[in-house]
Amino acid sequence: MTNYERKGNRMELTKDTLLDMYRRMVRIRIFEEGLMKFDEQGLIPGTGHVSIGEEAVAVGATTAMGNKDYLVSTHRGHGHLLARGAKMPIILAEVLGKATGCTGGKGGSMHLSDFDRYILGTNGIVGGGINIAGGIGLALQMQKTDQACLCFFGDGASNRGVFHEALNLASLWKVPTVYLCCNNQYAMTLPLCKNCANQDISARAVAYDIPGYQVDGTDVIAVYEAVAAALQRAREGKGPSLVEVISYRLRGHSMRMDRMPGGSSYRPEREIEEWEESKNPIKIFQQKLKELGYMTDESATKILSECQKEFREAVEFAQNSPEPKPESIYEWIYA
Amino acid sequence: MTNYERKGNRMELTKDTLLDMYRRMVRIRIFEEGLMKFDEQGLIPGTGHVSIGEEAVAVGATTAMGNKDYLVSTHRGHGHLLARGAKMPIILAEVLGKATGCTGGKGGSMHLSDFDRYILGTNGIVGGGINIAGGIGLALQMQKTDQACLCFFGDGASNRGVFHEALNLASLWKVPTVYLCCNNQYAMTLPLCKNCANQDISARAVAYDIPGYQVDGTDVIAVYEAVAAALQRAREGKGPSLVEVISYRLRGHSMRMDRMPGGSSYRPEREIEEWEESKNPIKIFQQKLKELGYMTDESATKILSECQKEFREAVEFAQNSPEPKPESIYEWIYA
Amino acid sequence: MAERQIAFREAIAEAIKEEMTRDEKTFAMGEDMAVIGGAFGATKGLLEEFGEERVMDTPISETAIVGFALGAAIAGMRPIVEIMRCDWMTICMDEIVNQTAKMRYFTGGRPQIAVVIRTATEGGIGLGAQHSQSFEAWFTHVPGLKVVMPSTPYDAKGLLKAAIRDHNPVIFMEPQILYGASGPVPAEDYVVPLGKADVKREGKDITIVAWGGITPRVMNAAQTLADEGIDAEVIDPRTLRPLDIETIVASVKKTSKAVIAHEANKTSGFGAEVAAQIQELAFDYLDAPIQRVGAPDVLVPINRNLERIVLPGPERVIEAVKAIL
Amino acid sequence: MAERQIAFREAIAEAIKEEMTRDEKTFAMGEDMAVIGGAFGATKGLLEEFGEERVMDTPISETAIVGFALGAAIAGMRPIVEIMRCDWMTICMDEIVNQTAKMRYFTGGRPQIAVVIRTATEGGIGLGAQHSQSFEAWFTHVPGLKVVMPSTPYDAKGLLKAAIRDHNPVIFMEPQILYGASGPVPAEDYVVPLGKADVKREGKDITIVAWGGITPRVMNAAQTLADEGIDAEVIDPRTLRPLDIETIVASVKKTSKAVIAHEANKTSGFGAEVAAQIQELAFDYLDAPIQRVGAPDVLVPINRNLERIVLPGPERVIEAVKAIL
Ligand SMILES: Cc1ncc(C[n+]2csc(CCOP(=O)(O)OP(=O)(O)O)c2C)c(N)n1
Ligand SMILES: Cc1ncc(C[n+]2csc(CCOP(=O)(O)OP(=O)(O)O)c2C)c(N)n1
Ligand SMILES: [Mg+2]
Ligand SMILES: [Mg+2]
Repeated sequence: MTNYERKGNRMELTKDTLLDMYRRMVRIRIFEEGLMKFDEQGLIPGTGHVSIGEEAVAVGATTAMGNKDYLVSTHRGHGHLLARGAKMPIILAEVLGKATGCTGGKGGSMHLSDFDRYILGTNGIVGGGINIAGGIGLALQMQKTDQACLCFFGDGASNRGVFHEALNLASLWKVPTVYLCCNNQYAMTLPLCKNCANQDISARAVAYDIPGYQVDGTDVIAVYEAVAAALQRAREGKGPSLVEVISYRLRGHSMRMDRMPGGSSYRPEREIEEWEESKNPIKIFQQKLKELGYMTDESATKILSECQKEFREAVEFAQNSPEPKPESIYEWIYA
Repeated sequence: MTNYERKGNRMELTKDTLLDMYRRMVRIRIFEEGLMKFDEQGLIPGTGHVSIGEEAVAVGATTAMGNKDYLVSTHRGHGHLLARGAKMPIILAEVLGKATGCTGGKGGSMHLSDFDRYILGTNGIVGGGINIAGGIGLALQMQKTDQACLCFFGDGASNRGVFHEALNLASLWKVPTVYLCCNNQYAMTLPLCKNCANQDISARAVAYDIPGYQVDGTDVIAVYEAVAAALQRAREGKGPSLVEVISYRLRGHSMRMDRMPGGSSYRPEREIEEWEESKNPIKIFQQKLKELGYMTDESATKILSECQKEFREAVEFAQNSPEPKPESIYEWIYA
Repeated sequence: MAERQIAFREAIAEAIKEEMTRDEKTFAMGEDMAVIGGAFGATKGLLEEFGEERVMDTPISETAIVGFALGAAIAGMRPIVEIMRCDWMTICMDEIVNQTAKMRYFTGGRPQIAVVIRTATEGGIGLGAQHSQSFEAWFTHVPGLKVVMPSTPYDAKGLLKAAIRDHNPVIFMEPQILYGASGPVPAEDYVVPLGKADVKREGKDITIVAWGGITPRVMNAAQTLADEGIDAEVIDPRTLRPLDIETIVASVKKTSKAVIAHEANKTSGFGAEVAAQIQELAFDYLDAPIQRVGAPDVLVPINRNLERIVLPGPERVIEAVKAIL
Repeated sequence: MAERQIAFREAIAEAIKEEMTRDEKTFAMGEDMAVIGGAFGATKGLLEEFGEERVMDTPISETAIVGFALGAAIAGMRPIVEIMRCDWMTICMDEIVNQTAKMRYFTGGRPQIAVVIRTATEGGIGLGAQHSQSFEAWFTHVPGLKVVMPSTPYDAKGLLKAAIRDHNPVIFMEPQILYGASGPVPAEDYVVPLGKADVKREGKDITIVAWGGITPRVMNAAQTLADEGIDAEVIDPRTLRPLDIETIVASVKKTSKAVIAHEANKTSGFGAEVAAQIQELAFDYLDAPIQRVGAPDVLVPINRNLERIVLPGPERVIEAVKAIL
């Protein structure tokens, strides 16, 4: 059951905005491809979950956000943070466990945040942010601001009990939280058909009497529009929405699992190739921008190399950053 | 959203069955009214939750069950157990904390069971049985029997995360478990409108791609029919259903709360009176049986006095039963 | 002038009322705590005082209660939430342990996670094995949490006010058996600081450390012992994390003997931690093995006689004292 | 003849395979454990051997995994389920503590609740504060549960087989750091009984009690100590509930000194219970305060250096030993 209505005053996406969206998608891609290289060299403590192939979700959704809207992310959140403007060097330093990282090198990929930008951050517990985002919405409502909260979560997370408890309460209290399910069709190794009894996740909106949208996650503008409509509804005091974005992760579940023998045996090669070729959101968006006359091969290359440069600078920053001090283990446990 | 379809071979309810159903409703009423008297005398340890006004749910549903079907109950379960044939003296002894009770006097009203009758029993955790019932269904499926499992729970329980996790998994795996939500419109003090964002609980079936039924809980036959259809579906290997039964509890939340000052201030007197007068399921069914020519005032009185006698005998049994032995505290912790 | 006497439940309600008046960032939510003032009447009057916007009944969604509280704290509020019973903390342990307790760390020390989670704990009223547990030991194992468990109306009010003003998540455990117990509580504003033990009775022969609902029973036991010429010192840590071990150890150094009493199951109860610390820090002073009193490793039965056997009373404390005197 | 050497993860898989072959009432389910054989490869080959009907991947629904297992056990099955990591046991504590552990009691002792809940525990691989915790202390506080935590492939296989054959709920905790560790494991059927400690090294100068992933590190420490002339006895309880305190106390009576080492946070870790019992039962034999080694009360950081500082290693054990020698 899809209930996608284009409500709201669709903000005009200017050429500049569109190009910036493109740049942000490329930035994420470059960053995460770079991370995978670091990982191959054994330089990433623990693991990290890249979102290669899902950049349109992060960029489309965050473009719709207001300046002071909160963002709650998942374990797969580099893209969410970068798209929202978190500083690449700080994020990279954190993923590498350096003292200059946003969590002092103690949190890594699964515990990123940028409080100045209202980014609560990534979370190692699948679904861990869903209730939190409801509570942020509640606070915003109590504070009578016009801020809202955007909460990412996955298809896998949608089967945790917290999804149910949070969406019911958020709807009852009409808190300004938008729930964005990034349905990339796998939860670790579990395909959607073994994961969700009703594979149309947006249909669950019925249970909470809220609008449910289903959107093509390779179309950054479609994501933007759906999230913009949902955020506007939230700001109008009408409560939460459930936006389901259909996407696909082009890499393995995590860098750690990619290293495991058989760690990617759970899905057909062909499926991956198909998405890689015909549903790569960056390629699709580039094509669109060219059609609009906003982009040429040259300007695309220029953006690419600027992003690469940005990444190199981030690498330099992170690599030159000190290791955290031993006594830092005691920090931030208590206020 | 209601999706009530009368599927299945509707079992013919004979006069005898109908009269037996009536008797079972009266038996529950007498039992629980008796309990309340015991409680007034301070003879019930802890508390107990009576289901006065909801007898049609227990009786209608259990009438639809096969001999070896499992029953999973709630904190408000005396009626479920009695309707299913559990022995009144044993149940009463347990509620009073006597050694002859089904849990040796250690469990009380919230921990009743009758394993010989496949009654798993009551549970002090709201929603505690919902996953368990799914697991029972899974076992039955694995054992390739034609048994099914009926799981009661409340409108309050429907907002616990376990509801979501269990129904999704039960549907995915098509286990033969029927979920019966006894929507008595209050969860302790919380009215439905502050409890469920979508007050049509049966609509949640959509989220799990299963049938959802909504039934009048004052009509014992309607309950029977819906549950019979759902059980048949389960037995056919088609998986779970969600049956919502609209009812009302005519007494307070619990005997303990009834004792608290202000313990029943959360709902209007008039509402209670209205249900008491015009929606009392026993009165309604008696009327119906009379219309069918199956019952007279005399036979109704006879049934009533037989049930009263049964209760008196149960009281005698329970009161003459010994206190549990001190060393029994060590029993049943480990096998 | 006679001191004002109020019940434990009233002390709780007063503390919340005063702090909610003091700081408009505070609010309260939980199951059945607004309209009827809680299953134990400990939040009576709040709804009338502060209205539906700051005192909210929730559905039966324990993970949402804690998770929403955490989110609200992150965005600058100071929620006071209630999980009706400690037994059901099992449902929201992820929200408490993996999210609330760790969120300050995960955000590089930025927001204050000023969340108070109140809960009724322990047994004694015949409600059985899913309504009588006390998991203080679990929470004391979790860095990032503070754990408080008062045993008198005075402490309840003062500690709860301190907990609400604290900038960290606090698990505030209210022994259900005590809700009706009365005691002196000043009308003036006061706070009992977290992390300070209270010597409830001075004595020189033995140290008894006790917290929660058993504490008044321990005081009775101490009286009985006094009648027999045994002079027990009774210490209520009140806050279990951080634990005021200094006060306890100082006492043991004086008395050379220690008994620890709590109502929770003995094995891996918080008494184990207290015993382990005492023997570590006062080894050379100890004349006898530290005794622990706790429920035997069984479930709490509803039958009142059996319940009395399972939940430790003054006799058990006296027995433990005599075993090492 | 050289003994057969296999990895810890293989020992786990073998145990399950053998027991599933032995008893068709058993089945296995959990997240990602069928198709790829688990996040740590410890259930590899099961799906191929037993098919989808007995080896099932589940959605991310931890409460359903345990709750369904319990239901299935009630109806006569013997589920072996997996919660991918101990950290996430927080999510299904109600199902474990209030339902599974108590169901036999609540049904008057009727059904066998033969549920094994396997979980990867502890840290050491850089995954941070939500992926490195070990809550064995919590579970040992719960009547109705058994708690097992092996430290060698041999023990892992033998204990898991015993756990699967046991008629009670067993929490089976697998230190993630050990999955790749190899050790001798006979090809023949054997069982390591629950509740029996193992003296991993005999010694006369001091008793070190250790369990889980730290145990091999403790064995190294013992070797280092031996080189310095200190002869440590190392005891791995293997089962924490029920605890084989007799073996531990017998050793302490011999050595007069005890150190307890685990990886979990020190405060209210299970080491506290062991210390409390030792001082109670061997008070007169003790020459020095019992020392506990555990993680300091902080979160586990992902930075590898910091992680090494937080998670106790052999140096910390040696330090503790020397503190009381
Ligand atoms: C509560 C919990 N259960 C299991 C895991 C292990 N885990 C990490 S990511 C993941 C899959 C998540 O799937 P989904 O929500 O669809 O997000 P995706 O990885 O596809 O982006 C799992 C099972 C976890 N981190 N937390
Ligand atoms: C997990 C949990 N939360 C709260 C409670 C306290 N409690 C007992 S019954 C009840 C209301 C249940 O409402 P509902 O499910 O509608 O059943 P009803 O009592 O109306 O039959 C509550 C809140 C509990 N026992 N378990
Ligand atoms: Mg996914
Ligand atoms: Mg109800």
